[in-house]
Amino acid sequence: MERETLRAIAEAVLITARGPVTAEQISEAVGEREVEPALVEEVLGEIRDDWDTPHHGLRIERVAGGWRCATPAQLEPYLRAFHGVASRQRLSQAALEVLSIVAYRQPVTLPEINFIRGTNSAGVVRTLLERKLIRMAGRKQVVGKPFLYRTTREFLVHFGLERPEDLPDPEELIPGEPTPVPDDPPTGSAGPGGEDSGP
Amino acid sequence: MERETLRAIAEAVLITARGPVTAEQISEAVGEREVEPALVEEVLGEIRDDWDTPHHGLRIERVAGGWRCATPAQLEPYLRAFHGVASRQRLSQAALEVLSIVAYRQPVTLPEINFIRGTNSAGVVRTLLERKLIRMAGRKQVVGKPFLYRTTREFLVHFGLERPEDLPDPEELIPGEPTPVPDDPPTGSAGPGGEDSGP
Amino acid sequence: MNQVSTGKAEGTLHGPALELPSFSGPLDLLLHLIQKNRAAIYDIPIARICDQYHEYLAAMQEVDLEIAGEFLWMAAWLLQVKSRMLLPAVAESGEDPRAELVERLLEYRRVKELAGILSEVHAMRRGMWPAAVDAGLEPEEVELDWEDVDLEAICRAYVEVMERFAADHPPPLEVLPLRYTVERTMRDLYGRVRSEGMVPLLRLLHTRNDTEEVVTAVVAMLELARLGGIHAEQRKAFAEIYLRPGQRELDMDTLLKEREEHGTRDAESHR
Repeated sequence: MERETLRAIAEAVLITARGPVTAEQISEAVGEREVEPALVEEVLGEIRDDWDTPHHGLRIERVAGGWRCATPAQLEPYLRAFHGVASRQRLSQAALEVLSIVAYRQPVTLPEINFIRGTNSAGVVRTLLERKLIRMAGRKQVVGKPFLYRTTREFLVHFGLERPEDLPDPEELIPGEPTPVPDDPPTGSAGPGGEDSGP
Repeated sequence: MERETLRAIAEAVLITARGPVTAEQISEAVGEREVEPALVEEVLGEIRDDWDTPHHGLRIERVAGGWRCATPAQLEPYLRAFHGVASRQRLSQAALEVLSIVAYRQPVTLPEINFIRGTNSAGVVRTLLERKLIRMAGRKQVVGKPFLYRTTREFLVHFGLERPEDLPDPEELIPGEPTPVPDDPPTGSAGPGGEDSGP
Repeated sequence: MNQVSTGKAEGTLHGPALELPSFSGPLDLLLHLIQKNRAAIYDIPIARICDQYHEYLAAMQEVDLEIAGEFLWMAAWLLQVKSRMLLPAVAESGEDPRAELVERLLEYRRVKELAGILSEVHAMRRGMWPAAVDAGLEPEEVELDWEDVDLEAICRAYVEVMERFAADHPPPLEVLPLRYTVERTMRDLYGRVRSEGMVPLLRLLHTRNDTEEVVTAVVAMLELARLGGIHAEQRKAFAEIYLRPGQRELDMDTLLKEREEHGTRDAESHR
């Protein structure tokens, strides 16, 4: 095996591995007699030196259990900033849950959402408002007059829908295979106002 | 900001990001006026060229409107040996056919797919949904309001495309006969495997 | 083009001893036969192709393969086209009975071509592993790419939420028959106040950890006070409530009998 190929393999292993990697493991993965751990170790040292310059954003380092790939510490603020930028295009599981409740039960109030989820969802509702996926739509005429929430135009555009009523029924979601559909939660006094009084 | 620092940031972002990254995102994360997307794009091109050598085990490529970092395909046998996993699952002929139909006729409904293939494709559509290669994108406003399907960003990443339009057009590849293709499948006509096909 | 497909759910042809190539659908089989005969899609030798198609189905049946309905549909269609070709009236009209079939085949062939291209790209790119270097930031919440959140994802999320809600809120327990009756408690309480002269109500209630018993005792006490059989007194807010004999002496037997006849079920209406 060419030394440059071995080097490429070592790099590929390091950037795809989740934890530290040993020279023995790489040697074993290559499976050729002449590629001994000592040789791999040597190549890993070379890689470390090559990457260790200001214009590179990755480092190979020796740690307790072997070698691992990491980013230089001084770049952390940028990675953090990037993470923040990228997370605007992501949605937490909690946000997806609240969004689905608003979508399927609109108009709905925060107390009702909290009741269904069994946890306070005020922060998530705020995030969804900021992202313009839900909007306020009047107040419910009950004690405390809580705000009612509905999905927005942007929500419909994202899902390719004309109306919120076009959201899939759980039964039609999986063709041929019925999904268990839970009964509606009780809509009594404490329930999440099924028989809703609109604004 | 020094160009080499920008380069290092771009590298660090690419190896830690979980999907394609745009020059705009990196520019925003850096947050300096002179680091415009065009400059970042230039630096990303540099990185691509620098990494594209036999002694490197990572590559970056332009895909799905952004850039992403992955290992070169020819190193796969070693990665599989190292990670101890079987080769990633192949797509069946049926799956590739459905994917092709969705790719070049999107958005498209299941009845339309069934009609073109002449066979029921519900199971294949479900598999492709699970593999996140296609997604539900609304409903067609016709009787029965069938779901519409589109390809995903994952599809673009998997097939190395920037946009769905970048798919080759098979018509150009088939020499000889001109191929008059109907704009819409003649739904409702008496062909086998039409609307409600299915064994 | 003449591949062995792995059409899973549809028209599945499987079985160990199978020599026949399998096809992802009737159009796939038809296309294969046309190519085998070196025929042009625009001029299908329909009689020959129809016969070969039926031979293929017969061979499938011989090896006990279940033939999907779509293959039979196509067989019937081919027969129909074949017979129409033989009608002089159709021949004279200049209308080609094969037209729709041709259209369908061309469209399907285009799909198959593209599937072939995708297959090659797939084989080539399947071996690329995405980089997975940890950014070293604090463990992040699992987040979904907004891009991936489609109708299916939002519908599934809703189903999961409601399933969890149903699990957390099992249907209310059935109402058990009352274990304490106001009548009996009235009799006990009245007897105690008469014999002891003074009963601290709150202390009495605090020693009972059964809600039903407490409710019944309160109702019984109020009823006795209304009838004047006992006197309740509280010096200041939140202080102990003392029960003493009232100004009227009650004949409990007669009283309770009357109550029963009137059918007043205080305990129930207070639940």
